[in-house]
Amino acid sequence: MTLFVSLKEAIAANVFDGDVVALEGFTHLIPYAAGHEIIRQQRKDLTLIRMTPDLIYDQLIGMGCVKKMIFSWGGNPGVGSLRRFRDAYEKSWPHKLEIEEHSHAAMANAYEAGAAGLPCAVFRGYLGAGLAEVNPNIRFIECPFTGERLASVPSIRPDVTVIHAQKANRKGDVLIEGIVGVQKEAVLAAKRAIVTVEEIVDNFDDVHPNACVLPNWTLKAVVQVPGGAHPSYAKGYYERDNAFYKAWDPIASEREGFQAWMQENVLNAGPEVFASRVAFTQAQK
Amino acid sequence: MTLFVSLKEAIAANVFDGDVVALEGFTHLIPYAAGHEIIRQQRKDLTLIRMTPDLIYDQLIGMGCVKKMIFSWGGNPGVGSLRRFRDAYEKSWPHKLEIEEHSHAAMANAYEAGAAGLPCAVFRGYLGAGLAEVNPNIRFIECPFTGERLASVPSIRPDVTVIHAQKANRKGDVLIEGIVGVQKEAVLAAKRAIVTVEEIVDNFDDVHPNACVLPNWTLKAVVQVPGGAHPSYAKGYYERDNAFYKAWDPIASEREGFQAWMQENVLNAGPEVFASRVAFTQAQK
Amino acid sequence: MNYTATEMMTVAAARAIRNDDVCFVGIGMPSAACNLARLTHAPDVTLIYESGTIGTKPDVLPLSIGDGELCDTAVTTVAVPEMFRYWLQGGRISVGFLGAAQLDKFGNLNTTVVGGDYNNPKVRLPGGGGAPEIATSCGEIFIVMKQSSRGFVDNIDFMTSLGHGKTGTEREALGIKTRGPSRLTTDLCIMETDPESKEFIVTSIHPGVTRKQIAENTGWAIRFADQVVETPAPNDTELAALRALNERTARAHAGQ
Amino acid sequence: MNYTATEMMTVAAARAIRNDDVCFVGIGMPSAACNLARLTHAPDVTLIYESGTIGTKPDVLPLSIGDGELCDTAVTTVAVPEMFRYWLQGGRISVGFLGAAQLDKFGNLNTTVVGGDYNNPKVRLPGGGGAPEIATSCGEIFIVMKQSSRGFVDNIDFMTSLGHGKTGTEREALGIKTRGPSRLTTDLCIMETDPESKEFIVTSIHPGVTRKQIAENTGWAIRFADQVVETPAPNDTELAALRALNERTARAHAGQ
Repeated sequence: MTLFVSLKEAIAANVFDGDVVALEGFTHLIPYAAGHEIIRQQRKDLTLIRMTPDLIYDQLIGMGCVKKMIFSWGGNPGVGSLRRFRDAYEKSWPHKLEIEEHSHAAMANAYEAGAAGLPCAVFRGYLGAGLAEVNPNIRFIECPFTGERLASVPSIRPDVTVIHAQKANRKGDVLIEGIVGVQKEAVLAAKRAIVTVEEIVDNFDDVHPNACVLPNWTLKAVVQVPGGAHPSYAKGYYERDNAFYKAWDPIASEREGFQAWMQENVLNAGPEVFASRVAFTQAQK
Repeated sequence: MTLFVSLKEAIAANVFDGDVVALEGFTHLIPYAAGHEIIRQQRKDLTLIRMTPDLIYDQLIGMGCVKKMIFSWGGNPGVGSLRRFRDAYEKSWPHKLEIEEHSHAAMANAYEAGAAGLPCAVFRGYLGAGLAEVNPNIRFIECPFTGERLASVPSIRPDVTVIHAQKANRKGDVLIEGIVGVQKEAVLAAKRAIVTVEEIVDNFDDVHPNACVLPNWTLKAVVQVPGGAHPSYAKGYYERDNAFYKAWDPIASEREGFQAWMQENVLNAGPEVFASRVAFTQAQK
Repeated sequence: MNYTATEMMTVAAARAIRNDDVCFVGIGMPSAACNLARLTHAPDVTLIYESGTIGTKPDVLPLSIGDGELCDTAVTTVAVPEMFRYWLQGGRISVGFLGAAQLDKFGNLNTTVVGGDYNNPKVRLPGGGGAPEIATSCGEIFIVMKQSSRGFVDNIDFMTSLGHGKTGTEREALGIKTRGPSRLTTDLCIMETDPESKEFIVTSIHPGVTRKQIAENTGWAIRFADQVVETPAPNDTELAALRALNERTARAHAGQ
Repeated sequence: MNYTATEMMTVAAARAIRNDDVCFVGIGMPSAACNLARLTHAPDVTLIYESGTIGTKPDVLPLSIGDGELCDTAVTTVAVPEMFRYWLQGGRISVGFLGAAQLDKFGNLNTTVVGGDYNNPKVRLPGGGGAPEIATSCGEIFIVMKQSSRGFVDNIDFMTSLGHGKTGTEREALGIKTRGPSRLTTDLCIMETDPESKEFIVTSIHPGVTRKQIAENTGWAIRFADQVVETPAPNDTELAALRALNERTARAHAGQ
């Protein structure tokens, strides 16, 4: 089955310059290893979508891969702001960054509508909120029965969605457990989907019938990358490497230091380093 | 905890004449025992909602409890039509029955919108379909971004939803597994919800974190009624009593036979008979 | 081997299913055809029942869409709103199967009322269920139905689900991107949709069936393709698999 | 026992939480206050984090909303679209907690930009996240925030989430049925929303804090209620529970 490929092949075959790309993960299961591969392959002019862009988007932005970011909360959770994002947005380094900003509710609904094949999402939102005045992709419609004014945003339909999950089985079906976020919706909303997983198991016979499973035919590539969500969490495998989240703030605080770190830890590295990073975290505990 | 009451108390305290009531179950886990209790308590003028009204709605209609039925497929699955429903609708026996008819997609979306607290559901549907011409609750709106014409129906907000589930824990949280249908949405869309369960267990510690669980504070009453979904299925407990589905057709075919059956098996019985009916089914296998 | 007309119909319907199809399966004939395809030439076909079971592989034919085995053998089982939103409306189903009480030559289907009008019908049928959106959301629609002049009519009494409309042009006018009914398999023949007129035309006749029989059992002026072939009779593999499936099913449901 | 201003703020915020509340909890101060309430007077309170964990009972305060313990101890964990549709928008949350970089006397909040305008800000903040809909969908909003004249301003630079609007009448004008900000707990005092004007007015002052201090740390002309009480100091039970929680948390996250 050609579904199982290397991470290099998966990115090369599915992520192209100018694509609209969602690397999702609602604080849990963030696809860091796949994001690094996109950086190594020097993709340009990407439109990145994510509810909670964090360090991996900071890295992609700082390395010049990104033209535009669509998001609802862009920070370093528990630490502060995303310094590369702010440098790009406020000072156009390494180049100008456009943004489209929404609320979490709007983004969650937009992914849901994308998975549902609809052109737009309809929800009760943005009441009295300032974003409705500055974002032309926030509009309002009337309920045809009650006349209530409801918010609408375009559905999210990425060219490619990238996620990290716990397990695939030998057929390439993928299991996501715990805090599942918007990953299922992001995959089903996309034209193409890539999944990195911690582990490949024989079958899902012992998995709960209503667990979150993506059938293999909804995916373009499945790649085993143990530790691929480091420094974020993978429930059942490892906790968050919080020390790294804190360490990122000084690393990203100035341009040269950032570039040196990326050279050593991303450009000169490969997905195989993630397993050892996770082992390191666990050994510390 | 007052959540745990008898079935008689649960119905008496939550289902009133004139209510809009959804007894849901998408062929699996149909709340027959609770439906029988509604019949015994002689509720009147109910508006019944269900995607797939089957024998229990035939019984409620034939016993004169129902003013209106909102549905998308009303038959005896694998057997034929609902004879009491047809007698009421076509010949006004025991009295006139109004109907509001939708498609499955519309009903599923309407429950979803009800659970989501919205006044209406928006979806791609009813394209070229005759129901759109005869049901004034099917309307169309335009996507504010693409101009696409999308269908809209009012959300479903029952006064009370009744479902049957596999398990409750001692706190009254409820677990539904397998073919979960629209039960979660039907419960969350309702003002009040009653759940009958096969079994009460100490806790859900061994339950998958993403399984379909309704927290106790979303429910008004939880009642243990083993076999309460008979003659339908309860995954993990019993299969469908298909012989009964076939037997129903002649029972319901004429008014007197129907009434005699209801007298003996419903009016003169109580929820405790369901356990033995299921045991009987299993013993036959 | 000898075979029945129903076996011929089931086998002919099964053959149209491709190994990479994702099928939205109804109980009855579509369920038999889809599972036969899975057990013969299309082992990887994805079968989805509207109760939410995705990629199911039942050993016996289900009594209803609520059968536990559909869930036990599925890749995953989702809630019904998700089924209709993400999977059907999301455009993930390549083939939908539909049947009806009445159909016309454009594949428009009626399962709502027969006789009278909608508000005062002679016979009230169960209704459309999933059909209205299956008809427009699936990549294409295969219809499987026993042929009779009572069911195959010039004008259906109610447009439960859209085929190609009253003139064959309605799908395009409504902006519908999916193909609609493309194939009709009966106990007498196979009809396919004419790419121009969108009418069903007979393209393959089952062994031993005459054109006259087909015409007599069709309520509209039936058309035959320029090249009509004879449907290959069910082969031994197909018949053996179908009969074994039916036997397993009968045994599992004995006494029910 | 001695206590810090932060402990006073946390305890005062926790006391407002009722045993039957369903709280939408953010990381940081709200998380500490809600869990302290759960560990003291409100053992049955339902805590929901926006990552989808419903009815969670963490033993230590989470590092982020993605902590495995939030899921492990939850009644159930749902997908994020469901969280925002069924649980938040569905009207099931009685209390939402919010904080901000800037707030005004009507409880309007800014977490988007400071200085300049939206398109050319002096400082770009992380943004609203869930706040715009939390502010209007929860039964009422409790704000917990360290008091300073920099954060408590006359005019916020951007209306990230609506409190009572620019004049105190906007919620009604927009048809919003929920109460909005009803309580503001700081390290100096407790403010409650005046039922008429919808402005925050000081109703309780923490022990040892002066009116002058409060006025100096507020960017708008602060009002005091006719009856201002002294906030009861944290009692031993409260302090012991809070400190034990903080110690467990520090130990669990040591080296992180």
